[in-house]
Amino acid sequence: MTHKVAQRHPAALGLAIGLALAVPMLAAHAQALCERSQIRLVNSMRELAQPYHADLNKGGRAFARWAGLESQYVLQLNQGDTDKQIALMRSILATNPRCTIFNIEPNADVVVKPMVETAQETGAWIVTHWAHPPGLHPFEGRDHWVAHVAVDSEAVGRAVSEQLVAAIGGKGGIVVLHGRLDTDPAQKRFAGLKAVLAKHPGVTVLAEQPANWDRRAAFPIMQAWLSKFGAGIRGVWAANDDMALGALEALRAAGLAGRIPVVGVDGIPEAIAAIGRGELTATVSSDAFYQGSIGLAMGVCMLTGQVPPPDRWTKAQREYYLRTVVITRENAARHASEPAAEGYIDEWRCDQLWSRSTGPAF
Amino acid sequence: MDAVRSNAASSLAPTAVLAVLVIAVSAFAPSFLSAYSLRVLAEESSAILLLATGQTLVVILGRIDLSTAAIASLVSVLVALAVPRLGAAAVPAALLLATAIGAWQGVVHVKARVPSFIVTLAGIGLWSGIALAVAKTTVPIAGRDPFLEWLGQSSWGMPHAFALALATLACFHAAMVRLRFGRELHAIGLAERVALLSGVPVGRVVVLTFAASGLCAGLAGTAMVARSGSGNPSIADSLLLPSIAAVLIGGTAITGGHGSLLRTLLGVFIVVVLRVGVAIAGLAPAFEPLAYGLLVVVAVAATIDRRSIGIVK
Amino acid sequence: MRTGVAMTVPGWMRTSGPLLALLVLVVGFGFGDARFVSLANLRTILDSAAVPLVLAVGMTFVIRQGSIDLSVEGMMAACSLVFALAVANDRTAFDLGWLALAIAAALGAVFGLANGLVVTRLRVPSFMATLGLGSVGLGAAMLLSSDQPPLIRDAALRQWALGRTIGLPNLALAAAACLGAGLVVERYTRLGRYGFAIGGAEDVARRAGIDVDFHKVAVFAFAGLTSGLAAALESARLGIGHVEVGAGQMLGAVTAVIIGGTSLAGGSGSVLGSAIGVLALAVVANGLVYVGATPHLQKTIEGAIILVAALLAGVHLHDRLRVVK
Amino acid sequence: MNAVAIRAEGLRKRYGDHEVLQGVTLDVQAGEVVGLVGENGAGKSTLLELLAGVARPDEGRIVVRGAPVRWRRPRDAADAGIGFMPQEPSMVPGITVAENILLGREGAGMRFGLVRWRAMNRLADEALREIDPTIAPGAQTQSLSFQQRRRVAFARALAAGTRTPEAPVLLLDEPTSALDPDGVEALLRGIERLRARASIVFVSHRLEDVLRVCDRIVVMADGRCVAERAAAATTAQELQHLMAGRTLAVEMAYGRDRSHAPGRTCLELKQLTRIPGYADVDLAVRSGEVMGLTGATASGCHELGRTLSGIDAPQRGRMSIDGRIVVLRDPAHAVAHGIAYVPADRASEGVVGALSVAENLALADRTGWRIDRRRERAVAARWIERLRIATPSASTRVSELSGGNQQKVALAKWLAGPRPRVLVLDDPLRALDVRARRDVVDAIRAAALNGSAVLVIADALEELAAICDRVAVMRDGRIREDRSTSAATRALRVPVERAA
Repeated sequence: MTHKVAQRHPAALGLAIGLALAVPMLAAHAQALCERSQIRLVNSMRELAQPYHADLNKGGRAFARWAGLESQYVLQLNQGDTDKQIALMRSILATNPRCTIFNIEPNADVVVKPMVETAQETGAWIVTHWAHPPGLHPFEGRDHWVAHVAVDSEAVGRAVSEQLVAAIGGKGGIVVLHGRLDTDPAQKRFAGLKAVLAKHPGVTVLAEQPANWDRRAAFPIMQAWLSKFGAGIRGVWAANDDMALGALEALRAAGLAGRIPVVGVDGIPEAIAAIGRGELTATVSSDAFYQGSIGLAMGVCMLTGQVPPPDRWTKAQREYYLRTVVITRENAARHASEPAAEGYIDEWRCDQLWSRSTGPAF
Repeated sequence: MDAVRSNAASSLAPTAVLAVLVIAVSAFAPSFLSAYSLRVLAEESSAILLLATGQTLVVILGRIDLSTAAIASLVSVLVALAVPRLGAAAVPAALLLATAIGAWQGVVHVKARVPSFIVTLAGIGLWSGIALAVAKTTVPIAGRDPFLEWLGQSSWGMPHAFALALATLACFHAAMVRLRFGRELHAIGLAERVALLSGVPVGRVVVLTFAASGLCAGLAGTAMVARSGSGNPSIADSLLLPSIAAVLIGGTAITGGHGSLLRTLLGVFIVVVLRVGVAIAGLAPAFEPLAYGLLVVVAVAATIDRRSIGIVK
Repeated sequence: MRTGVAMTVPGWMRTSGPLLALLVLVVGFGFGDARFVSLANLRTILDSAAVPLVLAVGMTFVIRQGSIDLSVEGMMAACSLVFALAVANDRTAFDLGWLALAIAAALGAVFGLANGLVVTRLRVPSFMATLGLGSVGLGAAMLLSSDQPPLIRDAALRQWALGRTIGLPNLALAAAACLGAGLVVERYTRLGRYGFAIGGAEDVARRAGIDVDFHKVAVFAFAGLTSGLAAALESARLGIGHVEVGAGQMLGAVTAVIIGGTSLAGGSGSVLGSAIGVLALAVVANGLVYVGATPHLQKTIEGAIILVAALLAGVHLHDRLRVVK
Repeated sequence: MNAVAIRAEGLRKRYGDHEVLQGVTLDVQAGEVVGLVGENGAGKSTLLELLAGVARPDEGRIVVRGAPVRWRRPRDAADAGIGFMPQEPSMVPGITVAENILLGREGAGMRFGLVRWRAMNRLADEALREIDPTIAPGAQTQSLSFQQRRRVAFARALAAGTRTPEAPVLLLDEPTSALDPDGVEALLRGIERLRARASIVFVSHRLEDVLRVCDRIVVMADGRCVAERAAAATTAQELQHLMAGRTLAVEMAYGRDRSHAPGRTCLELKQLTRIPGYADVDLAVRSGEVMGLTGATASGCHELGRTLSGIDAPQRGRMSIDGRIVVLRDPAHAVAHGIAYVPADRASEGVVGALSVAENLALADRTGWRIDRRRERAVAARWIERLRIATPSASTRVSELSGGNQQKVALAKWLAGPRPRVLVLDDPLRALDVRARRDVVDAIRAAALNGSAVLVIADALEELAAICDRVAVMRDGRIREDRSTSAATRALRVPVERAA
């Protein structure tokens, strides 16, 4: 696809090559691809009912406001409808595709390929998060797939698992609540757990069940386990906070809230609060506020020419792992408060786009 | 064909509703009528249309098939897994299996006298469960299959998947009006006892119909694989309700007997426009479900063929 | 036989199929793991059956009159949010306590009323009417939830929802009360009896001068009320007003009702049968956890068991002319 | 007492472009039993529906006990003490007999929307006692036989009539059709018992019944009242003449082709048994022969018919066709063996109301995959003409035809296809007027001449006499007598009536 861009912006290409030869990245000025007024920022996610998604939206909007583009900020919600997420993206591209940047929270990793292909054929720009189907990479000639900001779900899994193991003193039986099994995070986070357990033979998995990320589903499962294993359960491992909180309520019903360590993932406010109360042991946050904004930031920097087009970026800039933070009782207070734009401005600056990268994700 | 045909042909109301919707949406977003947008709509319609085609037959029969989406998902996974091994034979094999699955559900429903609602509900669990078990997660297609590639492309702005869907619908429609099978389908939906006592092999017709539904679901799954380049155990799940809605919005009676595939075609377009149109029209996304729900009710209120449906259940 | 009606079975037989299914399931899982039949676990099963039971009671009446209610999940979402926002919570200043329960139920009833009016006035089949209005409810819930689902802070309420009296979960007791009410309505009220007539032969009912539309609307409202109640109970136990509080509940309720011996065609069935159906499903869910079915095959097994349960439930009916749809 | 209980004044009713009632005026004195006779489509049922508030007149008015009324719904008529027994079965299966009897007007049976079962059953029982004390008010309706349901329908009409202090008005539409002899007897006795206390309008095709119970007989034709006679002063022949405009005795229908000789045995039953129903039935019908089967309630002949049609499997014994033993899996299988079955309940089992005449006629034809519309039209045209099916066109929905013509379609369906080896008809002449009756009889004889073995099941021996070469009488599930009709008509009347 490189040549395509070349045809459209020979100057940009020449300049970019020059730059590429001189300094690989850190943008001196490349040719602007769009008028600022033309730029359209699209945040595509599931819905707003979950705090995590709400923060995605808040982050995106906060960035748009900071960049003076709030009137050009578009929110697309697919209500968990995979097909619809694709359709929504396509339908908006009837007009002005070349100046549209999508920040995608994939409903399922299957949407990535069609969405990237849409971007390629219409000339729109797309940044994806979390995970994509194996064997698919931005740097393989897909110039309009600006970047994939991956989350190392296995590392996340390892992190919480270590917290849990530590909390139960390295031995005893735990129960495991899976997310939707066909999703990448569910698989990888569990892989992380298994990796940790391999190092602690004292800890055994009494039982594992899928609860589809859903706190309502987690509740009765936890109840059943309590009636089956009773005191045998030393700890609860949940693949996300929602399920962890569901399990927590079941524990509360049995009068065990706070007495049995529970860990989750996502770092939603409710979970952080519970950690503060000592009812939850730990969670891991990938910072939705940041995820919701960074893709748009990349787009703006690139379209305004403050950063050269993606085909000039290094592989590690096209696909990298996002730094995550483990939240425990110690630092819960710090993350309890609502994230504010001020805290992120530095990271939105075009020379700081990769400040949260922990290295290549391929 | 006389009674049945006559009320099948009267698809005026759905057409009108569709027209109104399109005009309304394009009033907000003129680009909605651009060739590009229409192609997007066509692409979006393909899978739903295939699912709805099979569903229509089942609904005319007075039954319901909740398993279509699950079967489609299963097929998507199987195709993705099988292409490297079987190559071009993968898709036919998967379709065959889908048909067999549909037929099996029909047999259980007929022989064991279990309501189709339950059989196919159980089907959701069975098939998506199997898909999950064999695939674990998203399976990208390793290897090439010319048919799948063709299916993913489009010529003269006509997505091949959509063409396939239309062709399928056309075939079944022809069968409905030309073959005795179609007549018997309606007869069973209208008065199963009479059909039975007239020597219509009700069991066989029911099984055939569910098999057809399975086949359509299989095609839908194939289309989705071709589109996303990978199979996933829940890839089609979100299309079940829209596809059923399409059948009913088209004006086919959930009580069976009355309806036609032509109506369903319109129903599918209406549903798809509702799905994406509301967003394109620029409504605040938080209000989408609200608007969608209300519009669905209004659409059905406008399209339903009250002449042929005596009692509204 | 002359008119070819289904071979009829004595009253007690009509619930015997579902009962058989339930017994088989319990015994089966009992063999899988002896602890399954422990008192503690039966308590757990009752607890997890509570909310579905409340829903099934309402759904029975809807299906019996030949309709269906697909709006359960949407209604529950809206009611859950309203309930959570009306009791002491972290978003609003309200602290209505038990009154909120009534409010949620009332809101559900209003929703059901809307369902009924769309079906009877606009003559839209309940399948689509409730599908659409369910989506409306969902939308409303999302707006209410905005970007932060309300957490319930009413300690007394939470305690009650999670607590027990005389060894039984309070929710289960509430559900039992609901079941009792359902039985009374079914057996001793005009609403309940006319439901049979309307579902069994609507034209006859009309000719007999029954105000069919009124009773249909009333039944939808009643079903809505149970949905609202269920939503409130579920929220109280989870401690949060949540959009997905009803996820999967509708299909569960319908399945329970059908396994319980109520025909989708209408005119038959009993709340009691539905209750047994609910228990059967609860046993399946709990039992699968108990025997520790491999997560990846769980859905498959569940599907298979639903099928078997339905088979057993229909085991006593055999007539070549019986139309099953 | 000869005050006018109910009066119809110049009632007109139009359905579509067909004016069913063209200004009918009719008085019913208090305590009088008025018979209403006429061919199918003469407008009898419509008239009753207007009087009962089921439908509203386009013109004219209704006067009840001197006061003009305008019914908004059936309930209004019922509240005025007017009981209506519609022709088509009108029972709700899922509820009790008592509920069906009082449905929609429970009175003391419900208070404040609450059911009072004791009161409900008592009220229902009061009505039932007059009609059939053996039926329990608490019984589930779907557990009743067709015969019993008709009686419950009568009880329902009576219950409505007796709600007001005034003498009740009962409108009975074909109450005796499809009832077996003692069913008819019970019902007629019921009417006679009520005579003194009620005014009754009695619509029936069975002239002998009308002549027996009515004081006055009104003849309708083409939506008008064309004649009126005192029951005592008229005869069946005269009435038929008035109805049809000419004499045609059913007997003529078969007199003609009595001569032909039946062929080999086609249908043969040996020790066929299904309990409850019938036991050890031995029966042989030769191709070309018309065999009659009759009997009282629970005689088992209808059950036997349903077994032959493949609906119910026998428990013992065997059935053979043309010497080959057959075991029927289901009705479709029976049809495959060349057994054609015309059920008694034509509405729900005989024809598909929403399909056209042509489509219904093609339904049983299992030859070929494709639909050949031209051929279907031709076939339809032929049979519409042969059976004189009164229909605007071959593409008219069957539901729009009158009962008699629907019956013709249900029969023609089989004759239109390849010749059935065995033709089983359950009560084929139910509620048919003389002309329709003759057409159907002709068709049945024609089928026999064609070489089919025909088995006609009916409750009225007279009907069978008109059609059959031989008649078998069943009682308590066993065949009692089996002889040629000529003998049967004389000798069998007795056993049939003893039968119950």
